[in-house]
Amino acid sequence: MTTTHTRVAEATAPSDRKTTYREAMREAMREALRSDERVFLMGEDVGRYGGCFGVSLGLLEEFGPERIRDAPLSESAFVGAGIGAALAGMRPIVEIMTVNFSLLALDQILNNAATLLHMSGGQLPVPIVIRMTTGAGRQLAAQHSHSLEGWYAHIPGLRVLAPATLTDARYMLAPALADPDPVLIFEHGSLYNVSGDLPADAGPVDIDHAAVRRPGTDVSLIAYGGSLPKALAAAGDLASGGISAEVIDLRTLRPLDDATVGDSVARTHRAVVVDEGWRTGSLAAEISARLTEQHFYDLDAPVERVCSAEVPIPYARRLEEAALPQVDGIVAAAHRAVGEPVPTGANGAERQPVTGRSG
Amino acid sequence: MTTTRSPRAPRPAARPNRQDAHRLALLESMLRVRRFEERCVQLYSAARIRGFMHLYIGEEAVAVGVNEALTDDDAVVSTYREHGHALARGVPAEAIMAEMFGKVTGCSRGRGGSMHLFDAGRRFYGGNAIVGGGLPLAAGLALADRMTGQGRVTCCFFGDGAFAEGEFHETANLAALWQLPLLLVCENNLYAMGTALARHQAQTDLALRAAAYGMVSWAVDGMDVFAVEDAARRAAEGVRAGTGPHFLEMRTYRFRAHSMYDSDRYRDKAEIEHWKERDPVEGLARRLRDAKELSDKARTTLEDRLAAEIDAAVEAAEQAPEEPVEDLLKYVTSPVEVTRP
Amino acid sequence: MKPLNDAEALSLIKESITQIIPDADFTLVEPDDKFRDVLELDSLDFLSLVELLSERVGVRIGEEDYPDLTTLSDTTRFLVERTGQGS
Amino acid sequence: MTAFTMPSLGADMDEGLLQEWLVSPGDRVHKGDVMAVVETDKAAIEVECFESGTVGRLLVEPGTRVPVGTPLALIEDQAVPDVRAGVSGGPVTAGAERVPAWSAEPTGEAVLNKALTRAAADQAPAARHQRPAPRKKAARKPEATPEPALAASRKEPTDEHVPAPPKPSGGADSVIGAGPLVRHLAVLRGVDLTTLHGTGRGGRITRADVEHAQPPLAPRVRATPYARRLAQDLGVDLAAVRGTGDGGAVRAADVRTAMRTLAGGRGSGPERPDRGPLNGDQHPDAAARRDSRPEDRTDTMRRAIADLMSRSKREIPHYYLSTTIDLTAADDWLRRVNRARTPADRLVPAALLLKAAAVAAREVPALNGYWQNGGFVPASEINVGIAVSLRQGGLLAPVIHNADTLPPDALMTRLKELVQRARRGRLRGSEMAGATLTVTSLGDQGVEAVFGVIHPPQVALVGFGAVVERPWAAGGMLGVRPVVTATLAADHRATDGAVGARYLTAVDRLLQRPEEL
Repeated sequence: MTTTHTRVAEATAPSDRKTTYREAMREAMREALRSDERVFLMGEDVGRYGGCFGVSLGLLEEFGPERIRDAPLSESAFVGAGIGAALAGMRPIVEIMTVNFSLLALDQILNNAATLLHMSGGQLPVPIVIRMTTGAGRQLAAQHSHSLEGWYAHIPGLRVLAPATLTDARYMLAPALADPDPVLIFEHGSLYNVSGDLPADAGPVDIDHAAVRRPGTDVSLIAYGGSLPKALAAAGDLASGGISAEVIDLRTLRPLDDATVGDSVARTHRAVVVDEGWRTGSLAAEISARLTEQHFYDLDAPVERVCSAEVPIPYARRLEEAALPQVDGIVAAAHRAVGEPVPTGANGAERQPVTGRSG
Repeated sequence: MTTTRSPRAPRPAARPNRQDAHRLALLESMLRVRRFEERCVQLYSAARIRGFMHLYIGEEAVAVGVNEALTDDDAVVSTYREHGHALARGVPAEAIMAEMFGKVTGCSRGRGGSMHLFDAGRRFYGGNAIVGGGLPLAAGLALADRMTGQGRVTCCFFGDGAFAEGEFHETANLAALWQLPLLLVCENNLYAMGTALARHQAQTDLALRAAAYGMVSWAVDGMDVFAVEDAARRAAEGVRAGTGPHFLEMRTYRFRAHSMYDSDRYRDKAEIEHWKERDPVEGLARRLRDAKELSDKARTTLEDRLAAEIDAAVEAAEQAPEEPVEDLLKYVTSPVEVTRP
Repeated sequence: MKPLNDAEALSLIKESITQIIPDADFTLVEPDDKFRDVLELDSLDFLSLVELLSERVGVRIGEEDYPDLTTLSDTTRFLVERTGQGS
Repeated sequence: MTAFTMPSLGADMDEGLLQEWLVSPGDRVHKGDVMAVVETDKAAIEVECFESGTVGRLLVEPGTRVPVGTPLALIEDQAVPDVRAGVSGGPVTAGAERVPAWSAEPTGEAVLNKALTRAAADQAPAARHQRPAPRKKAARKPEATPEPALAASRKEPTDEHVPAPPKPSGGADSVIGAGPLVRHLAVLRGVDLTTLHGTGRGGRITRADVEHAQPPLAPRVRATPYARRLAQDLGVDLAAVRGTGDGGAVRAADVRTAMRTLAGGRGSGPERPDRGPLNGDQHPDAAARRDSRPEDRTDTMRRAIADLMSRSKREIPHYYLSTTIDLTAADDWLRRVNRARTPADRLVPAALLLKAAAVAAREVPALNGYWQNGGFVPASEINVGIAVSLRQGGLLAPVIHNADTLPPDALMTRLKELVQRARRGRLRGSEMAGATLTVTSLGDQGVEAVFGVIHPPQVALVGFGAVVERPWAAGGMLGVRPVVTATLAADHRATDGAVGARYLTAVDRLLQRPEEL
């Protein structure tokens, strides 16, 4: 299952605006650059190249090289410079090509951005936004494909966002920039080409809450980012088998919205967490633990997790597919949670070692 | 770069007109740092101060001299050996002492300790305990100044150890590339913790290497507060004039251990004694006495005043309340809720 | 409301009671038995019955009428009379 | 030879359902041993025999309903040869077990009769508990107090009457000195025989030893947390629920199924006892009615009530007070209020009585709360449990939270909802939990006073009888007035009669000013 699922868009209305995730992101930046002169974009190849994934294409022409800054390949320096600029009153948007590269700036993100406010006793908020691509699915192999957002979600002092819909891609940036503290935005690489109509009424979104993307009653599929389309597809499959799955889009990975997730599970009594991170020590593990802490007596089945196999993401297509959470694996996990046999053909047994409970 | 001679700060032809009062002020500033830290040693030994504490004793001329070149609008980014920088910058001794006592009146509300002194009002961006970690930050502060057209200087202190860090080289490149108004002050005290410069740098002429990034860079006698002040003034002027980042290698020495106590097995006692002969504080005091600018009585008065100031700081720190545990999670994120749609 | 005859009224009563007590066994209830006792309708059940009956036949049943709703036969009579008056 | 018959286990019992045999043909039984489990309309009861001997033919299959007095099995006296094994029963000797000839080896290997083998197979985990602890084995060494019979049988190991306990050299699997029925009893009660010290002859464990033993905690039912919570809220005994989840785990759906069966499964089930006579012609006399599940279900709730009420009566020293209350004011007020209302909005007296009971509890907080750990813990809210009788029998007590704060209309609405949902088996968990005081009203059944049994750990139960017209003297005049008898059953550990009296007085006073309720 590597097909791109395009269910992220809401219902079509005549006045809807056709867009892609990439364009929505760019539009968000354009709006921010236009409306606040403190905002600038900095990163590798964000200017003349137009962004590694083309997100900032055309912005240099509109805003000039001072505000659309091509940075040397010095993740630590330009992320740290973003932090310093934020301290001095700017509102930088720093783009890191992929989450794997962000490790070169981890010192700045953790030891400075996330820490300065507390370490200074509240004197130094860091209003920076750091965007980066995450996730696999494009055969980019082990140094461009990992999903390390869970690591960042581990860090107090950061807000971690994972826009998964066109609306969120378009409207999460503004509240992120308005946040006085550092915000990391993880854009799943498989979403950039997702196209659809931006609902006419789409507007400012909040970055505090998860969203119920599809209501259901039997099991909660908890996903985010690149896994959301897969969870929605799985919910569709499950519906045809008579299982009503509720799909929760976490949206904000830190701080986690326990209430929305918990309310859902308190109703469905079963949870499947879909997370492209590795299972061990993952966000999925965190959510599972919280459900056990807060909703133990609501659970009618063990919490299921569908995560990536514990392997550096391989290049070969078949291997990469097998390493990632897929719709079939989610369907199989939901069936286990609901306590019904996995339908034959769902390939559940085969998937299990990779994405299933025993993996 | 083919030259092997490192660039040196030219002997200032036109020294600033140093008034007696200014010289005495420099002495007082250095003495404050010295006496403050000596008291810290006592308090640390009495377990009133805990954690890591890195003393600046021996290097006072650098902080005090550089600060002479900075205005209140400029910014300072420092290291974990930053009591001197903070005091020279004007952070009150009481706030620093309270911080080391872990009290709520501390300059970081007891959350930072010795290594993390902050004073946003004085644009003192602290106490960074990751070697080299403050450099990118300083570049960012400078970037903001450049983008907003403010004629401010961001001064970043770091040690010779940072020369081995990528963050120094990334920042030097970025700052030179973008011509940022950044004053890089390397406090070369010859040791990265216990590793001598020659044992951690292939080329020990640090100013030379900084020059390779295309910035103005000088090596300076860091034991002479006048030399430091002169170099810093020139460099700051250059930065303010928009000629990009400037680099100063301050050749200095710490008289005490890396952190409070160590065995000093990595350096000779004789070496320490040799450097102590060039003690910047006593050296200046001697010069002033010889020039009849500082009488013994005046020295005593000054010492008494500083002792009283430090006593008061300790007393206030002792009396100050601690942050209530209920406020543990304060300042993890900003308390001010932004208006969200 | 169109007037009810006895048979219609009785079947309406039984239907209504069945709605409240699904397994009500009318073979146990003689026409002049106090059906509340035999079928164990408590005051809430009885109120529901009054509610159902007044809705279905469209007549007001006041509390003062309750004594007329004691047995199946007098309830039947009550309904026939009330619906008759109304038309 | 005597017959073991369906016993009468109560005055109103005229038939019973044989649920399970606890013995097999050939088993030695002693007077007082449990032979079978019989299901009556009230409970499952273990029935014992009144003769000693050997179980002969079993005459009735499990699952069969038979009239009282029907022979269920034959008990042959000891001398009669066993028809099946072809060996004669041994003499009635305490401590001896009959052993089939094929297992005549005198080794220490456990010699179990068929019944025990079966029990062990059925109850594998419990049976494992029977592994004797070395210390106990030593304590029961027959050498210590050799008895002639035992010594003799050791000399003749091929004798068909092998003594028990067998040779002590038998190792870990040595049989404990206990007969099969005692063993079975131990299995049923979850008692580890190896932990018991036998008081019978030769250290043999007797039935009384097992009965007096503290059973270990009940084996944990495999159930999901939610199912466990739900079962508790709904008052469903988890052990009685069939799990359909992973590894037989009980899931919420299983609890709900069980609950529905309990609360609403009447339609297809057998008749209520009180309707029996009317349907007598449909009663097969002793015809096999194998499906005993409806009985099981009703029985579960019955047993839960039985346990709770027994506990209450065992632990709580009840005291009872009663007062008759003039309801004229309440009646007038209700009439006035209801006159203008459609039936859907009308109030019944019960709503007012409930409100008064709740408000009075506010005035007398010593009756509102729990007896816990040897002390009274007052509750911060007044949550009134409403005893609701189910049409198919049984009781539920859904809760109206903060009843004292609800106006009568709201109380009425809640009351209607709860009663309706209770009877449909649709109560929510929250509606079953947290009662701090229970009110029961049997007035609708026509009785004038109800003296209830307190619902532990609560400390009081308020009862209201029927609203009836009675001659009533007031101000020197005699008139006919609607009255109700309010009663209080209260825990004497928590309060004394004076407190209870204050409570009932408060209820009375409140009902005189219904407009203020």
